[in-house]
Amino acid sequence: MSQPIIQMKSIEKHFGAVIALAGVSVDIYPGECHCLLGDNGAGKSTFIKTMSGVHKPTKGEILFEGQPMNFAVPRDAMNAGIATVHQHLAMIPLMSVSRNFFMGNEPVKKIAGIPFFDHEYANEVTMAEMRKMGINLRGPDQAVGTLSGGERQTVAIARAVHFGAKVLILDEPTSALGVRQTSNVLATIDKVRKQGIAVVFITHNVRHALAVGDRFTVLNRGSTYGTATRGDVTPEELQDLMAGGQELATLEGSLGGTV
Amino acid sequence: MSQPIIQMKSIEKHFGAVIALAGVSVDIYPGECHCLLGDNGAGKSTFIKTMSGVHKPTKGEILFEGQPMNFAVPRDAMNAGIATVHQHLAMIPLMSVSRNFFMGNEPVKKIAGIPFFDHEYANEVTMAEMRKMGINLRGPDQAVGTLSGGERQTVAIARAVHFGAKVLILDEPTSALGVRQTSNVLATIDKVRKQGIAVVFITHNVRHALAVGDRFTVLNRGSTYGTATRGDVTPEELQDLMAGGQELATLEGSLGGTV
Amino acid sequence: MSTSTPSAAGDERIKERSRLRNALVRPELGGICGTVLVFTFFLLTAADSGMFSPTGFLNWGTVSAQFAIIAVGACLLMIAGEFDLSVGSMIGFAGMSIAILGVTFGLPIWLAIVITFVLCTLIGGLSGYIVVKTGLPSFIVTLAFLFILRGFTIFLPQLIERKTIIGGISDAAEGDWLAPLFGGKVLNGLFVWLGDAGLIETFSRGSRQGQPVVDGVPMLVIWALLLIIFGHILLTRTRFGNWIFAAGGDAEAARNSGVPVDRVKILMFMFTAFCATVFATCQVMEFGSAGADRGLLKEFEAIIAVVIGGALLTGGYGSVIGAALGALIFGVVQQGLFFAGVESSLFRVFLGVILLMAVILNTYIRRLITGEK
Amino acid sequence: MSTSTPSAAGDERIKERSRLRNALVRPELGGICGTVLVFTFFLLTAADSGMFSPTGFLNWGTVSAQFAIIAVGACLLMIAGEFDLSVGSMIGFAGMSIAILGVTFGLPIWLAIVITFVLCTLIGGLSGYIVVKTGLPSFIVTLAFLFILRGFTIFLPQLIERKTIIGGISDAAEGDWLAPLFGGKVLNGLFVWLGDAGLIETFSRGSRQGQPVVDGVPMLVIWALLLIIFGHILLTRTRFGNWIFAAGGDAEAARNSGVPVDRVKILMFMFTAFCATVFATCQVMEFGSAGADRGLLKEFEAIIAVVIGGALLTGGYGSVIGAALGALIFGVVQQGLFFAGVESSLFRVFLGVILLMAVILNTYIRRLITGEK
Amino acid sequence: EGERYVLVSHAPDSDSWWNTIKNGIALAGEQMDVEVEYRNPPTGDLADMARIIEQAAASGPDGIITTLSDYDVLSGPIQAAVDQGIDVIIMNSGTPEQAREVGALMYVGQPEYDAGYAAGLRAAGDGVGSFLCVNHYISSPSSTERCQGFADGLGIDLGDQMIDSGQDPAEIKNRVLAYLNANPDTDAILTLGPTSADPTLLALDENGMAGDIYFGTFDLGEQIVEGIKAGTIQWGIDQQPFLQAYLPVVVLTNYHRYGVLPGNNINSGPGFVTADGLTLVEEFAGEYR
Ligand SMILES: Nc1ncnc2c1ncn2[C@@H]1O[C@H](COP(=O)(O)OP(=O)(O)OP(=O)(O)O)[C@@H](O)[C@H]1O
Ligand SMILES: Nc1ncnc2c1ncn2[C@@H]1O[C@H](COP(=O)(O)OP(=O)(O)OP(=O)(O)O)[C@@H](O)[C@H]1O
Ligand SMILES: [Mg+2]
Ligand SMILES: [Mg+2]
Repeated sequence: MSQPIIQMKSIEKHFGAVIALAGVSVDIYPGECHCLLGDNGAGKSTFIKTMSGVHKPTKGEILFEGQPMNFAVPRDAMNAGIATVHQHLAMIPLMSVSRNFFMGNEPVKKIAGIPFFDHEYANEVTMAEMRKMGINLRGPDQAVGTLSGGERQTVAIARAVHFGAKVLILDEPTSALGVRQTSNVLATIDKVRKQGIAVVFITHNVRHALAVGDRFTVLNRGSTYGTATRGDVTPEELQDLMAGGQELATLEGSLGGTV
Repeated sequence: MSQPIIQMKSIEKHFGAVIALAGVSVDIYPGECHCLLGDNGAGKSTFIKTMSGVHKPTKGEILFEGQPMNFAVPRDAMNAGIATVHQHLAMIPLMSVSRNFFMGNEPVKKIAGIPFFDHEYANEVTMAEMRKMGINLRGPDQAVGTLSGGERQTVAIARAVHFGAKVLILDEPTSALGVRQTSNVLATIDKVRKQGIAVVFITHNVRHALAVGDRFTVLNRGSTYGTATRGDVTPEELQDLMAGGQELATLEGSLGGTV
Repeated sequence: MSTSTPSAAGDERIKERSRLRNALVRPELGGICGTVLVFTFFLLTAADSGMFSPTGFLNWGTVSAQFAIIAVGACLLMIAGEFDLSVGSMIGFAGMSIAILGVTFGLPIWLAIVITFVLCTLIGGLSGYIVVKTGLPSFIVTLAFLFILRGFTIFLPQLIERKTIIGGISDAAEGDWLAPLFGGKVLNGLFVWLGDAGLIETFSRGSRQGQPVVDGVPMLVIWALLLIIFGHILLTRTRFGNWIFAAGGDAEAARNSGVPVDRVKILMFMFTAFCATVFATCQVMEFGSAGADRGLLKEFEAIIAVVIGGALLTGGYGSVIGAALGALIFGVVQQGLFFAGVESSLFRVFLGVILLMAVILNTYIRRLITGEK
Repeated sequence: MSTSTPSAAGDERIKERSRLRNALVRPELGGICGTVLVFTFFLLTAADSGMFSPTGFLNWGTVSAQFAIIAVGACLLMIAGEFDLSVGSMIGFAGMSIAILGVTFGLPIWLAIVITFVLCTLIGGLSGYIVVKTGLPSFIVTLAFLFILRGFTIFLPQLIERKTIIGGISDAAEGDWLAPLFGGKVLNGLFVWLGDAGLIETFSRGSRQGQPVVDGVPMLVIWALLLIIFGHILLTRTRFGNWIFAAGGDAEAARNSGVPVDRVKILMFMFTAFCATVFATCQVMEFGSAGADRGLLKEFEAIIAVVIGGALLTGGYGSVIGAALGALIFGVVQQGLFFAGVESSLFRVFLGVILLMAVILNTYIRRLITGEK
Repeated sequence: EGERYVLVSHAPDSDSWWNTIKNGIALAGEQMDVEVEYRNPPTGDLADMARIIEQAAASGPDGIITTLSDYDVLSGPIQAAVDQGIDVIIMNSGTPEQAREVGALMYVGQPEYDAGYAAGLRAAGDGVGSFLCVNHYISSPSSTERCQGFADGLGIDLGDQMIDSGQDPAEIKNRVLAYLNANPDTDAILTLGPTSADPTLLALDENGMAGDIYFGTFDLGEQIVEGIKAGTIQWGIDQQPFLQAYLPVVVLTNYHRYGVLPGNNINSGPGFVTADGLTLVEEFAGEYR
């Protein structure tokens, strides 16, 4: 493997009295799908938020392409090539799909030296990208509020991919999705990874993780159990790790193996 | 099988220009876990909302224990014994756990003929029920906002079970949960079903459905593909149905079988 | 580190917190701190101005009681997730209604009062009904009622009586059985005794020489206390109180859990209107006249008292005791500045600054309690 | 029924909707309907009252322009998810600041104006900063500023000049280069020509005999038009406009997407203060004096105009054109009732009713557009 | 016949004193058989009042009767109306000189500062050395002028003796009480109208200073009249608002019908109303007095 694109070194993050991360180190390589697994409240979302510039770590160092990275705001991370689809959707229901698609990355056309929002370009790109993802909009000015949850999720991913991210972070993108939508998202992840983009994929579903993951990092209560590589770990081991090493409730007979 | 506890007959539900349900019929029997499956936007949530008195069906008839049921408000359904844990949590973050637990079912103690909220009783019951579910609260007056997502979900289910429901409706209770929490919820469903309570369980995860389901109804775009019984249907068939009979995106090699 | 209980108790991820701190941290804490601060301040700066003599006491006590009466209504309504900008106009309207019915139409005062109470609570219910049915923000709906009610309060007496102040209510109320419930004073005997015993001062000149300077507790204060107690018990000790919190915390969730949210909200609008009417009736009975300009800006004062008292503007959180303390702070500051001899137009500046500080403190306390982020 | 495209286009689950209906349904529709209705009404009832004569036109035009100036600021701020109750106090404060600086301290008027603009936008920025940093609702923070600014507006001139009104600004502004930008009139030549041609009336006596009754378009109107155009372009045609929508629609989501939400909100607070200052400066330059009571309740009027114009009180949705139409409706109704000879105390009743109807209509339209539930 | 006159005031809707004006103009309209209208800025904002004068001018009445509470703000619109050929009479506030400057036919009223000054002289004669001015309408310049005039009449500095009492009766009452408590050696109280006088009466009742402290007030109202009768209030300055509204209509109508015009301004006040001769005042207080 080449040089890691992001190195997270002993990241700590405290919120007032809550210690959400107690020193987590992870390296992310280009072209890999790195799965971040763990219990509820393990600190996964917090961890990727320090990566995408939303939170500043309380302690620890982040290197991006070998350079210490000091992102003050999400915008900086974005400009550097880190795109994030957050767990709680980053879409605004009252705004049109095309405005949402370009939110924070508005295309600009200069007229008489003044930069205007290039609506034509934005609309075209949005329609095209949505069509690629299999979503036929009524028009680019359709409000996101009229889309279903799955469709919104897809818009968010399409947006992240479109802006040429070097790192794509997906926080539980499949949790609310139907079977078909899930399968679409997984296929997209696969496609993106093949383009040499690093994907960080958070999920509670072992099978989703195994389907696309190259390496697996399990967080537990703010610290990490270490990273395993595909093939080195069986689904059962992984599932045990994800549950925080605690015993799972057993269902009479019916449910063996992975949940 | 005995007499169905709820019979839904050709239920239709329109929201303005949107036809969310176009005639769905389902029977629910006591002691069974009835899985409701289907794509995003298929109408699952809408369907169970007509069952629990949140929406009035535009057309169609609902029989509860053989009687036509005419629930004007959710309270009526609750009193009749239909408890629902909605997809978007029915918990209020700013309120204490014990107030949330008894919300809408407050225990009352008469002092001088005036009915007062019986806080002592409420606190005791809440602590006990939470302990049963494996959650140790700081105190009954801890705000729900300080609980994790999984813990909140568990409170909601514990509440529904506690109030002696004849029918327990769970709308995607596991979608945001970690492996251990999920396994807890599935075990709870199993336990509840064994007590002769009818469980209606909505999920996007075929494996969760297969783990506890007795019968499976698949909704697609507002209408139903019919109901299958456990053993009559293979996981692959079910998954195909859930995806609305459309082809799934294929992932190179890695992802066979169920998602 | 326990292996079977993952959360809260003994969670290694929660830093230690002292017991004292947990005991102190309650919704009313901001109000309590504010009250202590304000009293300390005035004890230091205005102790010799008569602010803490019996009359001084009665003075800011009455003003605070006035604020408290409307603050209780506004508080419960705010916890239920709505607020009412029409309180001030409602006060004007209610007073005018009593005056027109009692003086112009010559109804017995008790009947005028009863009709007014029914009418005003119905109007409150109507704005609640509109809010609940249309889903519009209460800011807009009650803003409309602010204008509509004030318009009628000015227009009607002008039309009927050719006046905008209607007096003569004291005469009309003479001998009425209901009127003293709002305009009278109680415990007169006690104060006369105190005066005779030399425990409180007596008048040294003027028409009432020899009488005690304070001759009773105004019914206004009694009403305020009653409403505070009622509101507090309703909110914390009854099932309905739980519904109020639930309706304001998340109406959708509450509805799904079987709480009759619409009913709760409409009832709270009616209760707010009821409180405004109590305010208006006490005022009319005390001053013997109703004017078209009564109650101006009272809606803001009620909201300010409630917010100083720690309630959350967006609903679902707050306490009646807090609101009452907010009213007390408001009243003491307002009157205290006079006692302290501060230029009176600076009162507004003080009020704004206190409001800001109180609300920042309260936010901090609330986050500690609810784990809000 | 297509098998590969599950959504929207050709979805059998969406009932048919006509094209016309889709074309009509825009945020401004409510405002457009309202405008048509209001003009029809007054054309029918007050056509012969001089309301549609040149002077009448100028009259309600100026009043509407006044509303529009503050409505543009309030509109953008509301779309960005906040609102400002201190607009009215800011108007009073800005006017007083110009008067004190220019008359009492004798600074050149242009300097007084510039300093006032800087000062007021900074104060607007400060309230924005507090809102953004503390996460408090803007209702509370700006309510505090409402009191603080009004307090200073009454206190300062009393302290300095022992008056609550300061005049003499016209004299001080004589020959100033900046003052005519706010207080002057343009297109004088056109109107003189129109008057000479007999197309509009001329004065029949006095010092201005023979001059046209309308001698130009007040700069106030020009400012209103400029601000409307600026606001509209900013909102719909620029990247910053997208940020305004995003900040108001969901601040958290916008922040995660890299929108500098805090900056956007603070800038919008500053813009609102800027608009209020434009309003105040025009007023002071036109009338030559500043009073402590200027701008009372203007914050409500701005919010009402914006809401009538279809913006969503909770942010993320609205249009500047709509707000401008709202201001027009407001101005025409207010002045039109005078022309129609309606009892003026009923104006408030009308205003309340119009507000309610407009907001219900707008909610309906918005739901059609955004698919909100 | 059928002439139309518009009266524009600077008072907010809710100011009860203006009621007498409305009644006066209505009665004059009835008696002279002319059409009369009353207009005011709802919030009392003088800039809004300027617009109303412009509006009134645009509606082409035969005459406008208006107050001139701020010369700077109102002179422009009034002058424009005059130049359009509309006859204007200034009432209530402003001065005769200002009325002449804007081209009005005449001035009917009571110059506020002068009235306050006269009251101050009278009080000085009665041995007053300190006072409390209860200003319920602090933001209006004419209210402040009354207090200022009174202080100047007494020959003392106004200083902190004017309080911003607000308009809520309970607050006015308690603020007066608070002030008197903190400054017990205050000699006199001056209130500016029924809004502040009524609660002040109650306040004095309550602290026992009624009848003991020197109490003067501007403008009449039912309770003020009773206070004068009871001896609690020494005098009320009656500017006879009825005349301020009634006379201009009569003057204008006769001017338009027969071309006759009084040669002088009319001072409707200040008239000091004292305990003598109160019966008529009592009967019509708040309506025509
Ligand atoms: N802004 C915040 N302020 C205070 N505490 C926070 C904040 N954000 C997260 N936490 C706390 O930090 C811990 C980790 O939260 P986080 O959201 O990272 O978990 P997660 O692994 O993403 O869980 P889930 O699988 O449920 O999404 C939790 O205890 C949470 O309550
Ligand atoms: N209150 C409502 N008003 C208008 N449309 C609605 C409303 N509720 C649901 N819908 C629409 O009805 C359809 C069915 O929605 P529903 O929430 O029942 O789907 P679901 O099967 O629960 O989907 P998911 O798996 O994403 O939860 C969707 O198109 C949705 O947009
Ligand atoms: Mg998470
Ligand atoms: Mg659903």
